[in-house]
Amino acid sequence: MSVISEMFHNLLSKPVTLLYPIEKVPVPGAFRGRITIDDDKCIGCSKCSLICPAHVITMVENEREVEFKDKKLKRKKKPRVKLFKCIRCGLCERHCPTTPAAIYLKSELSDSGTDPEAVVT
Amino acid sequence: MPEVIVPIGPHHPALKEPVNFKVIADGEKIIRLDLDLSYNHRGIEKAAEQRDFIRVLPLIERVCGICSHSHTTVFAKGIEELMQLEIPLRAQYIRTIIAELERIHSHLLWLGVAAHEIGFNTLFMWTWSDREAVQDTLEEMSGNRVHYGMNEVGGVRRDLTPEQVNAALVRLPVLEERVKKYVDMVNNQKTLLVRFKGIGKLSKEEALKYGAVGPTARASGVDYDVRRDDPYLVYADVPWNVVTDTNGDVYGRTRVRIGELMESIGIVRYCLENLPEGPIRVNAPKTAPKGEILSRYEAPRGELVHFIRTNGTDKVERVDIRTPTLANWTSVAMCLVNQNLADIPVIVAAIDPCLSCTSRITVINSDNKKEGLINFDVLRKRFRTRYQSPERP
Amino acid sequence: MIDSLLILVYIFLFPGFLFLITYALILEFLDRRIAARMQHRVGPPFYQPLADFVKMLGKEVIDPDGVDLPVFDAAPLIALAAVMTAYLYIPIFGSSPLAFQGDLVLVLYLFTLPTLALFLLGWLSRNIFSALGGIRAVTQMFIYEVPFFLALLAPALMAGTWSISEIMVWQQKNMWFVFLQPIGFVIALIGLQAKLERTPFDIPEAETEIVAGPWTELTGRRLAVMHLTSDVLLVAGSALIAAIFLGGPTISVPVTPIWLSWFVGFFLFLAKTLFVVLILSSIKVATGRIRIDQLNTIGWKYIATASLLQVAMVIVINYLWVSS
Amino acid sequence: MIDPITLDFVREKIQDIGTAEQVRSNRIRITTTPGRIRDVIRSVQELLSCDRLLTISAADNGKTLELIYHLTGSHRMVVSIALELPRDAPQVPTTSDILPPAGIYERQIHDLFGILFQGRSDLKKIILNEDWPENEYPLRKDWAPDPGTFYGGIKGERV
Repeated sequence: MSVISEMFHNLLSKPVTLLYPIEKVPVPGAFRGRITIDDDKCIGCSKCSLICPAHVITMVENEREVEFKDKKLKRKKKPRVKLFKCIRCGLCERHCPTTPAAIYLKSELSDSGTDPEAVVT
Repeated sequence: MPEVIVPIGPHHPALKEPVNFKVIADGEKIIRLDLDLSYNHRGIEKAAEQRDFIRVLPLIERVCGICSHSHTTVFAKGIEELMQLEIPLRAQYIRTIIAELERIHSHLLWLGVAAHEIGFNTLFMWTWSDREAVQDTLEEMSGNRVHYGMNEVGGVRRDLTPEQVNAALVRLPVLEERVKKYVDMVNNQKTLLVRFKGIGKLSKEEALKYGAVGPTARASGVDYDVRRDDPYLVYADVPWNVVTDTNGDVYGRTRVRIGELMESIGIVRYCLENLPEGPIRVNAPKTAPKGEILSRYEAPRGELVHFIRTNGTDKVERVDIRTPTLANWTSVAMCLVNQNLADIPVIVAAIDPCLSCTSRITVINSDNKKEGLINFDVLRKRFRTRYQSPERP
Repeated sequence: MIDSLLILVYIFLFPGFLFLITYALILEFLDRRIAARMQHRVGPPFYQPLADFVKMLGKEVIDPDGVDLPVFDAAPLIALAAVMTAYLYIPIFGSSPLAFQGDLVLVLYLFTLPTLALFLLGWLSRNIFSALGGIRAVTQMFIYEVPFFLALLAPALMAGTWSISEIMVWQQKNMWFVFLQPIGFVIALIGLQAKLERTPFDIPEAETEIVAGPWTELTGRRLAVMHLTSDVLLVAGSALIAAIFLGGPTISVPVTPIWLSWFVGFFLFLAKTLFVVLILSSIKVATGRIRIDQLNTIGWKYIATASLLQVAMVIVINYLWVSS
Repeated sequence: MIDPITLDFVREKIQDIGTAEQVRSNRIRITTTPGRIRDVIRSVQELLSCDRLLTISAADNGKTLELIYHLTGSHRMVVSIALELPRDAPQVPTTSDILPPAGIYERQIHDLFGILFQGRSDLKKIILNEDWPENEYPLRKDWAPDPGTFYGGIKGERV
């Protein structure tokens, strides 16, 4: 009667459920969460906007002096991501020439919503 | 009682996915069955023809939520073979680990849903809480619980750090002991036995004749398993064996799936312990040469087949996805005839249907009774007159 | 005058309807919480049943097309009224003031009304699922009703009376019936679990097969009242089994001052009904739903014969006892 | 597990019906004409002991429509039977009576490619919803989705 014994064992032990709003959900290090752009490393090569399968990265005008492979170069464009359309596949991070990638997925929960204007620059 | 048409679906609490059974029942006995599936056909095969090899993988992955890694692996394996690309051994090991972890969590999910179908919610709660251990491992390794995005043409996108390997190895014994408890529970829990034994019987000849695949076929003694018949990745040199059963009913399928659970845990432990060093991917060329291939894979639900044809460009010319559940529909319809109405959810759940994969309609042995189908505009018009007409508040 | 006032208070206020409804909600909470903890979950907060009841009362009442509305509204109320009146004959403190010779039969008859109301609702709501659910409810009733009555008839035979309160008094003098007739106790529990349509026997309301059976078309206040009926039936049923098999609100040694015995009696009533509910919810957690034809075979082959055996044993013991 | 069948064993079995070549270690591809598909399948079933139909895949290579039947058996080899069909009126005799699972795949190919399978009673819509316009076959190369008929219009311009 392993079901009965298991039941009464559970009755006495603490329930397994994680009370979400009170206790925080443990997010592992490699979690592909919110998309973020590291402004002073991005060289504006627009590889990420070409590769994005969901077409959510657009390049916007943005002049900036940036240092890339110990060479100074002047960047003209910068990616802008529609936060709630991003499917967090991480292809942009994979194909970004800068190391570590200028556009990457932070390992914290990316909140959800429907507002199309929410962008991450 | 006269023949009664009982529509079970398309939005039915038993099946969490849109399938519609128009069951013609006499009292509790089922006489005939119309199966109506294709409620979320998304035209993935047409869309896949417009994406290059890097961008097509996230799309192919979304054919199904539970067996997403299966689809990307079978596709990537096919393309790599067309390109004559040899991916590093470590990448093959990582792919096998993720594949087998996906099989474990898919079978645990199925065990819970099957128990829920017969109202035994306790096992549903327990199996799904144990499944969390597998989900956490997958989340640590691949960064996401559902779409792992591990695969890429030419290898694997993320490496396994020693901590991840140890964390996974620590969880396996706990999981193994829990699965042993389920084995003993399934074998002698009375209500489970009464509702599983002898239901939806499929003999070996019928299973072969109606083309059943995966655990559904193996439960009737059909000894087919792509991992051993057409070995891919590292299944050739990992010590494991195919689990088959002879009694061919829902109970047999449960035993086969739990047996496979134990085998998968063994495979994952073997792969984790002797994970070879080395690179995890190779730079794949942009385009694939002209050619076609039939790439086969053993998904948790059965044999998954991708027919891929490339024409020298960087896009695939045709990908024909035949999912395991699609192959199982004929056999499940055969099992259902003259069974009890109360057993439909159990028998259908026994083939572990993954509707988002299969999105096809099958009409089985429906005689020529004319069936009027309401099309969308008529439905919309009828809705407008019925609910918004003036005399009705 | 005072006496009739006291009776009114007894019926409406303390051990009567007001207490009954609150205790029904509390027992539903306990049942759901214990079942949840056994499934390793947290379970609902204590005010959940009350919140459900109030919310359901507020929800919009959808009248299905072409349904005989007066009967559709009346059926849940009749069921609730029947179960509440049945509760009055069950001893809470000491023997209940309204007891009369034969109230056991009345209580058992009133307990069957909710199932008939469910069948009526199912049949009336012109929906294939609820019609099937209604038919299943009635077939299930035929199966468990006979053993359930026999299981409760045996103690009455042994105590030689038809009134629940006198059976309770009899048990105070001699042993509790749970030790004298253990088979009867088990069958009564199974019968109550089937009457309440809980998991091994929730065939009429099989969530995964026929949506919600007779409950499908119930919305708003009808659903609230019907849900309350099943809670009150849980209280009344477990109180009945506690009274007949576990000696009700009395203990073998008589307690001298009258008000202390009431107080102890009330506490014992709570404890025993809780014990019965604990058994019912662990049965609910431990089993899956069986099919209607399997229930038929099990019901008639094993449970019915066991209850007949029990009654035969009682008759034999009575005969020996009387002759000695 | 009986020994895998070799190429010349297959060639010798089906000399007159079609030509065979070894595509991969365990794949053999037979090309034949639509008219003779039924007896090729019967001979593959009996002579080459293939008892299971993996799938029927269809492809449109611009000029003609192709149908490929993939069968396998206890010998663990996959025998694929390929045939070509003209674009305008693609017709092929049905094989769902010999291979029951073929019923599903034929219905699916009929919907998406418009290949008519003769000798079938119920060739109703299988994939597409009820009010999909007649003889519009989405998976053909020359068919492009026309945004006008999207349900609820196009969901915002994809920039």
